[in-house]
Amino acid sequence: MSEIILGSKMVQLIIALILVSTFLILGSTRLYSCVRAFGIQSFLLACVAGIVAYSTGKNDIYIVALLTLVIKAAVIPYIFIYIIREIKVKREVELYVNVSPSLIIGGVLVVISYYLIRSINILSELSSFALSASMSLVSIGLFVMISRKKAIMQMLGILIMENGLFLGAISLTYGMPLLVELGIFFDVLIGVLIMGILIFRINKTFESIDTDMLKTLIG
Amino acid sequence: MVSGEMMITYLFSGLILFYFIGAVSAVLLNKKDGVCAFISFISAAVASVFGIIFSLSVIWGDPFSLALPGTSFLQFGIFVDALSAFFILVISVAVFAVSIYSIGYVREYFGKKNIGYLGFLYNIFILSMILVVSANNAIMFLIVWELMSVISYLLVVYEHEKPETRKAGFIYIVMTHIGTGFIILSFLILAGSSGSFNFETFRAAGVAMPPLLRDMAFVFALIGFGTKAGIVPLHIWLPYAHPAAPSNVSALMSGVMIKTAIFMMIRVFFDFLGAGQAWWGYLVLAVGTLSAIIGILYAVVEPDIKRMLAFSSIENVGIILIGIGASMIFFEGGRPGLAAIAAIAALYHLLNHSVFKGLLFMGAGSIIFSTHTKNIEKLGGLIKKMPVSSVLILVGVLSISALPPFSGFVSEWLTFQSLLLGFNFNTFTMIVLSISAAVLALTGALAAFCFLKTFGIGFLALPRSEHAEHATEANTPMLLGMGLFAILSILLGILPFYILPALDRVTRTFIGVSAFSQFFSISTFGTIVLPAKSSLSTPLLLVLMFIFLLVPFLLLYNARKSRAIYETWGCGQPVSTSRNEYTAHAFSKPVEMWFKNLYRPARQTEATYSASPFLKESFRFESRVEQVFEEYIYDPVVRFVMAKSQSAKVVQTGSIHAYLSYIFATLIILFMFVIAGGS
Amino acid sequence: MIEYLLLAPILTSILCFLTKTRKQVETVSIIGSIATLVLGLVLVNNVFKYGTIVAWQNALFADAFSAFIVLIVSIVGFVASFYSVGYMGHEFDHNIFDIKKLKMYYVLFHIFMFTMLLVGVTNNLGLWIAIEMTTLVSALLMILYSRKSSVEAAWKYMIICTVGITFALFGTILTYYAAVKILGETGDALNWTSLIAVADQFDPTIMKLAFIFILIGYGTKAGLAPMHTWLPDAHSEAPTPVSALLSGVLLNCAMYGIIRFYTIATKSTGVGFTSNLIIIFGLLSLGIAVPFIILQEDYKRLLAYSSVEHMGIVALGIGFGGVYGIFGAILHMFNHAMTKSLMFFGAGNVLLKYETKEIDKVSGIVKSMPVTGPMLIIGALAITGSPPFSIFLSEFTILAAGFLQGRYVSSVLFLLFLIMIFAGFFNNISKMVFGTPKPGITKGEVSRWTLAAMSILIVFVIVLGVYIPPFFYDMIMKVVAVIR
Amino acid sequence: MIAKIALVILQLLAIIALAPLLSGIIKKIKAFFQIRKGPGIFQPYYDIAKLLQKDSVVSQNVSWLFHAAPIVSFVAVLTAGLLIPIFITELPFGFAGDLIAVVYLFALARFFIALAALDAGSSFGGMGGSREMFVASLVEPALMLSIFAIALNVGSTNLGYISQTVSAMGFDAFSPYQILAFVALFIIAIAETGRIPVDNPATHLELTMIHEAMILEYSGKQLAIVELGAMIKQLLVFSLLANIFFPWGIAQGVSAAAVIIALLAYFAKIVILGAVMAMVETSTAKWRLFRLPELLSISLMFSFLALVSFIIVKGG
Repeated sequence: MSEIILGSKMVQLIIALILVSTFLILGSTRLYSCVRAFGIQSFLLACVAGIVAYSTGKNDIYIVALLTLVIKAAVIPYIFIYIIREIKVKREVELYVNVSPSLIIGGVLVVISYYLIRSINILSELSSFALSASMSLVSIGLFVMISRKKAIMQMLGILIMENGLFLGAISLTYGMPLLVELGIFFDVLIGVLIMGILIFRINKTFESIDTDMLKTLIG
Repeated sequence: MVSGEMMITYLFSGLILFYFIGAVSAVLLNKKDGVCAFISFISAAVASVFGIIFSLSVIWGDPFSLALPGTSFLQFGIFVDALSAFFILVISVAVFAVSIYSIGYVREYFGKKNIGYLGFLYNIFILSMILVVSANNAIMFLIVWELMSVISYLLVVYEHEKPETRKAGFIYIVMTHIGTGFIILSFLILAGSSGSFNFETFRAAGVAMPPLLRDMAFVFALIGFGTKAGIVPLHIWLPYAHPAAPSNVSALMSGVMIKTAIFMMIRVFFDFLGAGQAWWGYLVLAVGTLSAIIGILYAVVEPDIKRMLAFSSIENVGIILIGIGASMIFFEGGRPGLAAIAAIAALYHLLNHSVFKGLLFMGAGSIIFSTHTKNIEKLGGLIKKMPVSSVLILVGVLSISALPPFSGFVSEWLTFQSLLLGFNFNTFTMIVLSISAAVLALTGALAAFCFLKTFGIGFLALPRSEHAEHATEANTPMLLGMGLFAILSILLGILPFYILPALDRVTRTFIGVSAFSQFFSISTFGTIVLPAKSSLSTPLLLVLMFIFLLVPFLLLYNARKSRAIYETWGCGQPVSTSRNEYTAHAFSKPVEMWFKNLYRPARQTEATYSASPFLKESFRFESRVEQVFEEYIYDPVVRFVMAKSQSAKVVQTGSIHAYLSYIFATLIILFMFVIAGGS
Repeated sequence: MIEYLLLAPILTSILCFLTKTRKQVETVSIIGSIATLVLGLVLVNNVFKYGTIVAWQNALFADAFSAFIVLIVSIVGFVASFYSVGYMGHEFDHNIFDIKKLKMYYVLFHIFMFTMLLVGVTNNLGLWIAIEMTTLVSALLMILYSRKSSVEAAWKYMIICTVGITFALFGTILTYYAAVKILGETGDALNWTSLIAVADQFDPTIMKLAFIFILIGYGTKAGLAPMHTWLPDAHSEAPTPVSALLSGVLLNCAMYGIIRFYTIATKSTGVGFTSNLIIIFGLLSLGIAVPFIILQEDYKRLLAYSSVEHMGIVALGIGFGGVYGIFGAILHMFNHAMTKSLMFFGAGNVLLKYETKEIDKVSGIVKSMPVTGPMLIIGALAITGSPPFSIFLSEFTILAAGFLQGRYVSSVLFLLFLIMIFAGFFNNISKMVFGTPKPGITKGEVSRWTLAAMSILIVFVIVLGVYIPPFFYDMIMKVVAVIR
Repeated sequence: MIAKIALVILQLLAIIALAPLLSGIIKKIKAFFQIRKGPGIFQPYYDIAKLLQKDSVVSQNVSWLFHAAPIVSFVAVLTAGLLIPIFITELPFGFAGDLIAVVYLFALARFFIALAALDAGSSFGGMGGSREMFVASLVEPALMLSIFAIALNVGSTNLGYISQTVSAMGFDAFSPYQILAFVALFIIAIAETGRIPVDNPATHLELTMIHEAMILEYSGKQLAIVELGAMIKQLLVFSLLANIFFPWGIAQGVSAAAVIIALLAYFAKIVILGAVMAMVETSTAKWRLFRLPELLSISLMFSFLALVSFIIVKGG
């Protein structure tokens, strides 16, 4: 049954769209558009969850889908925008790696992820597509953290990784026990809040949220 | 009436108890310096009396063992056979004299340092040494062994205000730690075969191990214990640590502590590993010979008296190891009787060394006590300022120079004889033993040179500085402590016939046979008779010398009456100032020139001239010898580690992006690992 | 039972929030931590007497291993709360902290305690949540000081640990996936007991993947190299009592996660894969600590790197395996917790007195602080594995295990690193402790509270070095039985 | 018992009486080779007798050790004299010490004189003491190796036993290793007795002295004892050479005839040795101090060769 769901054009399409949204983040130089792309990604994720919930008929997953929609697609982007407004950061995403190389590396990461998951050769083709997408998200998320200077983009990177995990979890096992899911959402939310606080702190103490400033502790 | 067994248990408990009392009372009384010093050191002395009685009754009686409570993981036990007892005896004798000396010596620190701290460490230090030689379990051994090292480290840095003391302590504790690392390896190999950490099981397992493992266990044990014993080239800590410690502690460290390593070598090489391979003995012999000669060569040119004594300890450990190496060669060659003689020689020298080195360190302590300098070039004329001390120190000097009939002579004689016994062996052995003997002879001569210099420059003629000018005699407890050892040095020299049979009982425990009556005997005048009529009777020599005193006395009759006092001859110039005296450096110059390849002496001269270039206004001369082992082995290693560490520190760049990349890279690598089917 | 234990710190925290003065908040905190300790000990006692305890429909779970973690958390937490009174009191007295911040500190402190206890007693996936929570709370504790370096450290800590923990979640999901295949979609699929029971049927490839993610994930949090980079920053910048908790306890909590999964993964993949990996990480951690310890200039960072080293040792113990190895590892977790806390407390006293973290600017501690000085020396000897102190026993056991398992190269490397670390560490500490203090440093200890805390720890350090009480031995053997 | 005591006293008297004579003879032979007339062979007796009658002048810096040193060293040398076979192999007190003990008794004697040299605070004394001890150190390894060579041959270090065994060998004793060992020991004897090229006993320049520099501060009776001790030591060293390598004629048992023959043979042997020594002295120049290690390494080489050839010949 599960194979049917994941095999459905719908899910495949959405997963592909999620990847596209990830590349939007990689390709954009404006903070707002990054946040927007992240919002879209989360929304798509909620859609996947919804479809899974519908086809498995588990009520738990509806809740998860709803939570995703509310927290990841709405609250968190809002927090981002709030932070950007409050501390009046420059709107540019400052890069270590330029846009076009970033996109190429992102592409390479997707290919590698796909290859890795395929070469493990224990999953069916369809769930391996989902899993490789999830791997791609995780690795691109990490790449975003590595290649972007601003603290706020690192926060975004973590959330992309988190989304990747979510995609993996939902496509592999149709979510985890509700209690656990709730805990994870709680943690993510609190995490974002605390990171927000930290970003404010950084801005206050360093008068910038450029992580290049955070290089005093060495040795 | 308590049974003998109970008696021994009481003695052992008493011994431990009094060290504890000493330690605890030192802490409790640390507000009152005088009382604190008195109680804690007296308590140590009392404990050592228990130790002496205990060890003698074990040597002449049965082994003593005691199981302590514990879990199967950590089971402590005490086992004292004649060998352990002998070392307890050595420790206790030294402790007795040193403790009495300490009562006087620590007055130096009154009001300046915490005496309670010293008394506490002192007692625990001794206790740990006692436990080291009586531990019956590898883990317990390691614990007390390191306890001993740590406590002695703390004693070394007692005067930690001086930077050089801190450096000394650091070198010491690092070297001893490296040594312990090797000991652990050796024990683990043994434990791996025996399946237990109990020493009893080591005995059975060691012999049955495959040769490669045995060799490894042997080499690791040699390195590990050798570090503590101060064998060349692992000796570098010794000349730092021993001088840095307070002199009473130096006396114990040099006199006793490094001997515990010898004890364990005997235990491991003979007891645990059995006869072993032929090359083991040769290696030990070679190491011993090298240590002896290198140790004394550095001692000869050393101006710091305590450092000089430390180098001399390296030399004496070398001599002891020569005996042990020879014993191993004989033992492996199936001649346990000869092995026993060599081992007796080694143990005898060990005993003697602990006495005369203790005496000399205490003597050095007295000198420092009254002159506040360790530099021999600043001493001189002390024989008039410190008449009693100087006589006592002279006894130590004569003993360590192996002059008859003092103690060092007997043990060196025995060592030579045991090397000669190699004529029963094959060609290679004979040549090796002879070379070793030749080096030993050179060592002995240089030792005489070195100590003659020390005594001659330090005590005779005129004071060379203000320090020496105002020296006063040491106080009574110090003299008592030194006196005890001086008497003992003489007794050990002239009463070997009492000591050899006891030593024979000791060596029997690890060699298995008795050499007494079969390989040596004691005949009239306390003569030691070895195979083929080689014999020695120090008591008779002494008596003869006393009788012969008659001749010069007759010749010198009335000499005192017709004696004029005048200035020293200086080619007609008045030279009776200390500036015209021969310096210690000048004295040792011939040897320095002889071995200049080893010393690599460097000199710097600096002269300032007044108007004419022929008239020097002042002249400064500086000369030093290189510590080859430090500068060519240890320093490069340290520099290498430092340089590599410096470059490795780049990892921590401070950039969070770099840190994240590490994680990323790790992930990718592990993935590759899995894909490659890694396991 | 477990609920009460978890409730205690939460309640304490709330009460702390409600207090008004310093006296009140300190009293509440002390009472709360005593309550936590007592409840923790009762729990430990019950577990070891009557076996595993579960609560809340299996969501909370305490077997011997959990209980052991609870034991460590509650002892160090208790001692740290004592120490806090002295340390934070000093900061308060010197107007570095106002009452609001002081209250905030105690509130967060007890929440932090709660999260760490939760790590111990939660069942499988909850573990992830709990560990993430520890990160969040401790990051907040870190930025109580608004120094630049604190903020920087907190940010790195937060980001790197969250990334790591995300990987751990991925690993958990994969494990869950493997379990679901066998067990079906029941709620039980994430319970330790049910996982272990069927772990040998799990797909080895998935488990390998899962273990990699877990190892990197929790390894990041446990400070295994090369994911340890945040650790020296975070541990040196946190307020000292928190540093002690971070180094002494939190690392163990993360290690706990790794060990739990290690047990499961090993059953599926066979012992070679997991133990090789864990040994490699262990050795890497030891090795990476060496240069930083040798050339360290900041004594709190020195201690932090030493924590990296010790986590490496625990990993080695687990990797070597066998009864000896695991016994050693477990014992080492305990010993390290005690000793490292002792060291951090000592360092905290020094920091208060000398107001610098630079090793070169500190000297003559024995003279200026006659109690802290000797304790620091004992601690330094203990932490570097010198007998007769507790860490020696555990390190020795681990080394012996390596030898018994035939891992000679790793064992010898282990020993080599230990000796180098000893030299480096001791050099730095002895520079500080001995000598004469700079003029201007007054003689006297900072506070009796800090000394009390240290005295409690030093008892553990010394006693466990020469004597392992039978009940403690049995306890560890039970933990070993859980892991093996 | 009485015979034994008589023997001891006889040996002592012989030693004390012959020692200055040997000195005189060597000087005379040396003079002969240098085509001088030279003093009479009894001159050393006159010298000592004269010194014994003189008052002494003592440095103001010295301590008791300065006065004790001559006595101790004299006694040590005399004691060594009882261990060395002069005319009889069965020494009454021969068991009290062996060859090694003799070496160490000499060391004791040297040690005290060198100490006393430092006591006056003169730089000449220090120089002499330092050099004396230096030469002794140089000698020691070669000495020990030759002792080993000898002892290995015989199987014992007991001097009486060595003489006995070697004399029992007859002309077999002229084996290569014996000869090598003899050469080695002869070089050592040069150093031990302070002769050219190691030391010049006749020098009057303080800077070149070794032994003489050490005893520079002694005068009168004390100097007499020191000089006599040195002479006795010289005699003993010669006796060692003579009776270890050429023990012919030495008395095996205690009979008056044998003893007289032995005494005569002994006298002949040491005179011959003295002549050889004088020849060597005349034919070489004194070496500078830092060249001495070369001389001693020659000796070391000889004794090592002796040892090795013994081991090879006799087989292990």
